[in-house]
Amino acid sequence: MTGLFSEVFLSALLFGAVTAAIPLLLAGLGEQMSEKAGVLNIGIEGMMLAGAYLGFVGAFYSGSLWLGFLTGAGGGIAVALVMALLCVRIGLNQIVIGIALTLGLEGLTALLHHFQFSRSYPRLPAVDVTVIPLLSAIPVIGPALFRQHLIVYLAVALVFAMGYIYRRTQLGLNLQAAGDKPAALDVAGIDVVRTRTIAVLTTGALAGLGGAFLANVGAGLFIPFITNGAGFLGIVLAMLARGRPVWVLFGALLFGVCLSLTTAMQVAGINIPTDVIQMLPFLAVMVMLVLFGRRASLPAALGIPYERGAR
Amino acid sequence: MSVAKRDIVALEGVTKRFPGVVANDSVDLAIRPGEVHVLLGENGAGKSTLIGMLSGLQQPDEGRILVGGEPTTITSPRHALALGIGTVFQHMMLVPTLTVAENLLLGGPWWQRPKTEELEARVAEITRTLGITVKLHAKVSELSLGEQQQVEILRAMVRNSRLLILDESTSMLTPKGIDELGALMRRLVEQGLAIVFITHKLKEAAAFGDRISVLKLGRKVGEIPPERFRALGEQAIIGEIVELMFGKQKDDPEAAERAVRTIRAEAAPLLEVRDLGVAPTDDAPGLSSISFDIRPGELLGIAGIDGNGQKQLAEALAGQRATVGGSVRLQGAPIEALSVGERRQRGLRYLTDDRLGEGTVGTFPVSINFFLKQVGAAPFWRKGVEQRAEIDKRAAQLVREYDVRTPSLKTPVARLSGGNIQKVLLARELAEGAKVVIFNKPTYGLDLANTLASRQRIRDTAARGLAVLLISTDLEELLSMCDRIAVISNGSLVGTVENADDARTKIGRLMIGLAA
Amino acid sequence: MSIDIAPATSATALDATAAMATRRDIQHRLLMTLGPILAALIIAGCILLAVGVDPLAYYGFVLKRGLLSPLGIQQTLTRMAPLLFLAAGLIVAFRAGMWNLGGDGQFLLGAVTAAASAPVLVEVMPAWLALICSFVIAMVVAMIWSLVPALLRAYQGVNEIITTLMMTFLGTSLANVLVKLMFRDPGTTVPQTRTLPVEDRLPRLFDTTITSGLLLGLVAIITVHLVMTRTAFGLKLRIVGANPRAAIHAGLGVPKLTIAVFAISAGLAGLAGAVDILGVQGNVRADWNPAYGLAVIPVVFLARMNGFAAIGFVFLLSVLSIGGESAARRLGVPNHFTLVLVSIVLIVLALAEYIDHRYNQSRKA
Amino acid sequence: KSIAILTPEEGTDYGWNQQGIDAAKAAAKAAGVEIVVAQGLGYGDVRPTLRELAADGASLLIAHASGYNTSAPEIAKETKVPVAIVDTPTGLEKGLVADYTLSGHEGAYLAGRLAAKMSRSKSVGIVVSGEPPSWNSQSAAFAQGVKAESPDVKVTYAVIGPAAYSDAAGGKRVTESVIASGADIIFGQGNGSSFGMLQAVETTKAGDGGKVYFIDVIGDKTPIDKGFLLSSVVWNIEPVYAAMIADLKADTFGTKSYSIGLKDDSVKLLKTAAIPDDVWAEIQALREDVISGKTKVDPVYDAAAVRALMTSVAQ
Ligand SMILES: Nc1ncnc2c1ncn2[C@@H]1O[C@H](COP(=O)(O)OP(=O)(O)OP(=O)(O)O)[C@@H](O)[C@H]1O
Ligand SMILES: Nc1ncnc2c1ncn2[C@@H]1O[C@H](COP(=O)(O)OP(=O)(O)OP(=O)(O)O)[C@@H](O)[C@H]1O
Ligand SMILES: [Mg+2]
Ligand SMILES: [Mg+2]
Repeated sequence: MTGLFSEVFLSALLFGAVTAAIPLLLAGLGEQMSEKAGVLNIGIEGMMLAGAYLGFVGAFYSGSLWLGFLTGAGGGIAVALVMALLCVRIGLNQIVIGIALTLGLEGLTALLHHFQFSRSYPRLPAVDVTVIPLLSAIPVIGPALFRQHLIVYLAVALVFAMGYIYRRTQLGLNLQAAGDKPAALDVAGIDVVRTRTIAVLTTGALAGLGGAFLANVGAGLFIPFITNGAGFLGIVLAMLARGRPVWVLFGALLFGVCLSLTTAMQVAGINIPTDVIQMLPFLAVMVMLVLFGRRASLPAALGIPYERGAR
Repeated sequence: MSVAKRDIVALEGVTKRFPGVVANDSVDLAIRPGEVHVLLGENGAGKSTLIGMLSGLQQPDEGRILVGGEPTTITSPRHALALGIGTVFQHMMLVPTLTVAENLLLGGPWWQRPKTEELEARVAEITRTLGITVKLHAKVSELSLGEQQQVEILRAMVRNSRLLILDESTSMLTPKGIDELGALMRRLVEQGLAIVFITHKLKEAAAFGDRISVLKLGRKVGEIPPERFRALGEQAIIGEIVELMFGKQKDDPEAAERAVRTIRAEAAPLLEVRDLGVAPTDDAPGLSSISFDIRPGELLGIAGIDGNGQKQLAEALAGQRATVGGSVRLQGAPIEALSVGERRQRGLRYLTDDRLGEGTVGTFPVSINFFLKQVGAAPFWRKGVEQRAEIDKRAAQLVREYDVRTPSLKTPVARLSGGNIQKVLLARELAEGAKVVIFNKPTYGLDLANTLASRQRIRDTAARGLAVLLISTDLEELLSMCDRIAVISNGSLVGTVENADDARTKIGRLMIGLAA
Repeated sequence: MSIDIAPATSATALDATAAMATRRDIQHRLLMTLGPILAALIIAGCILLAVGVDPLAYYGFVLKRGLLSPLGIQQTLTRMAPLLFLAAGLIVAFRAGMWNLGGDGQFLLGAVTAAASAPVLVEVMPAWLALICSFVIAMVVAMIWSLVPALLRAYQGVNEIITTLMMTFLGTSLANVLVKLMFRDPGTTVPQTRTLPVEDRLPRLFDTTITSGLLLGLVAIITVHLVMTRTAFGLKLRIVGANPRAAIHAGLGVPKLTIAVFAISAGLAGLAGAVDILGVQGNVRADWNPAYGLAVIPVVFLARMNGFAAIGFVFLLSVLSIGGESAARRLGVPNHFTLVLVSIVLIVLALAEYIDHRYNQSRKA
Repeated sequence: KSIAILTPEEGTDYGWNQQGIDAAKAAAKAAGVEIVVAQGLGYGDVRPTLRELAADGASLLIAHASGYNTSAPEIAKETKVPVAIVDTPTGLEKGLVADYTLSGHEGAYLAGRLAAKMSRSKSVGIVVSGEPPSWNSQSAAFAQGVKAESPDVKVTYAVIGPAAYSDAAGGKRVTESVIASGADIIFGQGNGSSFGMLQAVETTKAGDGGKVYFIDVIGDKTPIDKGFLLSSVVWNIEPVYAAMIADLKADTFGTKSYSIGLKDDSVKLLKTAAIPDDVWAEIQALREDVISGKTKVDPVYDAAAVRALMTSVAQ
């Protein structure tokens, strides 16, 4: 039975883990940015769905995956714009609007899919991969990690870019101030509403991109409810990561690896009820929470709308 | 016209209304270069509101603001900064999770890397003239409130403002720090800057000011111009201010004599503290072997620079903070193992210095806030059910007794002014059954009238035979009230002195680390 | 985190004019609820027009089938029962400042254990006693399930949004596993629990198909409302919610209260599951997850955590979901449109509340 | 007179829902009665819809989901309107409740034989999004068919994941892994997620660099195929519904269970261009054996039993 675990199979598992991790990573990074700036973005699931739908539409009609990512990000931004308008600019309750947006986008994308695709179920062609020379020759890991679509590398690069932004730029300072003490940011001459709006729109872009990746690369097609709670997992990852993008990456990968592990165990023919095996990824995150959750300190002004001069 | 030209900023007939209050009522004010313009007024008189409009936080409802003679709408804090108006706000405006340097850098163009080196050079230059040291790379949350205030002043300076506004910026500083700030203001105005200085301490006003404006209920009720200011002595100025603020009854209200009380030396201490210790945390120093006694009727003061363990001491005594060893006895019975509620039941009361942060629930009505520490107790609750009539009856009584100025019992307590919130707390802590009362900075941020009223309450408390621990950073306050004064430094009591004539020097020596 | 909670103004006496003011207030609130709903219907109507459906016909069916026909209103009222329990649980948690977003997991576990125990218990004891026991079991199991987030929050300060979200994912899987592996009805190939006979379920009201679970739900939410606003215990929870530091300062046992909040909130969610099973469904099938919890959360916020207002909003939600399905079928719109409609209604209601608030402020100034 | 059919999802899935709705429409048309379609009802509580349809005068309610088999008989008793339910052979009640337990296991057995014949790598995979009884019986029969054809052919079995009915990305990921483990024919069952499986088959090369083929169930995805569909275990439910209507008229409704099978072509294997004629001929011969009873295929509905079977065939 061990013969089953050929090199090809192992690297396919790992490849699958990475593919499953990328949408979570993007959603988590996006959510992290909102949270840093003090906005609890519960609507991220809706943003992902918008991204998934529009991303697929873009890629399908244009034939270009990149255009699909662009329209996907645009879809996320469009939903984020509503959120920014309602929650940041006029200060409506973020949880109400977030959930409402998620429900609305679930319905809307399913509706659009029904009228548009429910007879033809279009699917995209295979994804082009960018092979990284040398590294891709490493057994098992090479084909899994270094034969991915360019966007995967970009997503990972984004982790470090975000880390750089948070720790080394004025923008990073602004975001943190907007989340921890918005009034201080305001009197320093930076518009809090604008800073938070930028953060929420970025979240929309990233979540939309994550959704587009999920539809275009992860599935190669769009169907209703395709995100299946990925946005909510993104929220959990962002909160667990304590403001560090690298931890979002680790969390997303952990989740992806656990998913692949469930497949591996089944293919190996281990006779444990699949429903039990499938609790594994959630258990893994829960264990992380118990171990590290204590230090998951959240921004002081998270969830509180900012109004200048209010008291 | 030529006179107006000289003003850096001028307000003409500025009015600002909030729901239910007129915070500023057609106020005219001229701020000139080379002057320290002191703004005085009771709590709620409208000083901070005025500042808010100058710094772009708020827009006037009526009237106009002239900057350099030009009518200008100051649209945002950013705009104010661009106009050269730098403000140190009454409430802390630093991001606690960022370092001092990062806080100072906040506001730069967003795409840039923070220019740390440039900042360091600039800060070094300013701190040299200021005579202070600033830990640039410490997190703000690790600094004491006094240090934070220094950072805020520093920030206003780094910005090269033409007009510097200091709203109650001396409230957290040491006497030495206050003097240094005064000297600095003098140097700055000599360089041609204008300064608006807000304080509740009339002596500071007299010592540092060139011109004084007094606000009352949103109106400007008087102004002492520089010519007149220079002509008068300190006492005369204070006398004039008091007259403007309160009408003609008191001379120097702060110089109230300490009532001479006789404490029976043989009486058993009400509160005995032995070797009390608290472990340090990330953002607060610990306490080590604190010991003291307080007898019935005695008022023991704790002096010291803010952030040396005062809050930890109060919280450890109240049971809000875990201790590491030591004993606390109340009337001889050990209470160190008891919970907050049990200690209160035995008669230990703690009046916190953080009125809105932990002392009250801001969104709850005034009436409920009186009973926050008695939830569930008869007669206000019976079998766990709220007895509204009882609560309101008693609350109305307390409102009368303690002169709480509130529109109604239902008003959310956060809407009250600071002084009135303080009265609610006093009423709550001094209610029946109190034996030992800990007051932590009871007059911080209060105006003169409220300060005097609160002090009188505290004296009365001791006079009733209760033991009082009074923690304050205001040495004058301690000297005017206490029987003995202990000095806390870096988490331990470095000495205790009887409040006799030479107490001031002795305490001063203890505070800077010399033996009394 | 802390999110603005409406000021609790209920704790003081009402004077003579207050009764009249209250009536005016209710009228005003009614207007501020119906107005936005109308606006939301117009917006959603545009979407219907876009897909070629007559909005008036659609809303006509929604109203007729969800509200006006005897059959429709019975269905609507029956649907309310579990939602009311869930809303009651959320009111406790939200008033105490704890964002229990794990309602769905708690609901499902309550449902599964109620479904597992009731058919067994009715065989050994009178039906009414069996039902009570099943309710208790469901409640206790849901309470135990909330222990992990509760303890983590109470003693480690772990944010409960993350933990409850995670526990919902986990609880959904666990409920599934329980149905398939432990409580599976041996008499059928379909993975589901044994079915509680119709005659042993909660009695129906009078001669209708309305479950008496509705009454239980109403009792639950009104009790919760009164406890939260009129008792010492409720006040303690509200203090913890509004200002945790003040709670510590006032000597309240915050960790214990935290655990109590989670237990009550989860217990009510468990009861919601039980009332749905014992009143209506009779059993739980594998993979069943109606996800009521998510939709109830915004409703509770919009009701400003007021029990009576929540009843109104839950009613609205039920009308929309029952009537929406029927209207969608009759007019050939996919049922997903109901989600869009609910979403628009929620957003417009939130917006209206903001405008109302603004208006009140400017009037006072 | 009208009949109504209730389905959990929209009838556009080339699968369970679409086959049910199309069949009901056809049967109704043939019998000259009206048909009401209530689709996309989800897996929650359909009692409101059942009651409403009954009140609107339907004379037969077809509750086309195993999730409806508790509520539908209850409403039948309440409203006295006959209902048809699935997967509950023990639930018959004269005049009130009829059962149709549909299992394509006979067809799946043939599909297994076909897969074993066609597999170049001697390895085939089964990917499912969940484990409801009707899928279990087909998974098991497929595996039996494979082993009956050739014990050397490896069978890999994988369930996608929690609540995976709409997890298209999960379907693709798991299918890719199964292909990487060597399979070059995938027997896939899933709702939305089956499109992900199809996508994986279309975009992944088998170990030998050749095409991977897909065997579908219930519906006929030929209209959306890109040349990777090897076959499908197609169900035709129309005879079942027609029989129900007839029984209703004859007053014998609720006295028997209906089923589908190879015999009347209500279960049949889809012939595509990808199947060589000789292989197809062999399969047709095998079909005769099953019909005649020479080859017996017993349905296995229980998930644990299916897994046990998979483990044993994997050895
Ligand atoms: N944002 C606001 N909303 C409502 N009322 C306000 C607001 N800001 C200030 N006020 C009211 O305006 C009045 C003036 O307040 P302000 O803060 O200017 O007083 P102040 O003179 O600075 O008092 P203090 O000495 O205590 O700082 C007060 O009655 C206050 O309640
Ligand atoms: N948000 C608010 N809305 C309405 N009124 C307010 C609000 N905040 C403060 N006030 C009113 O402003 C008055 C003074 O408030 P403020 O906060 O300025 O107190 P303060 O300046 O610290 O005064 P003091 O310490 O003398 O009592 C109070 O009488 C209160 O009714
Ligand atoms: Mg002020
Ligand atoms: Mg004040």
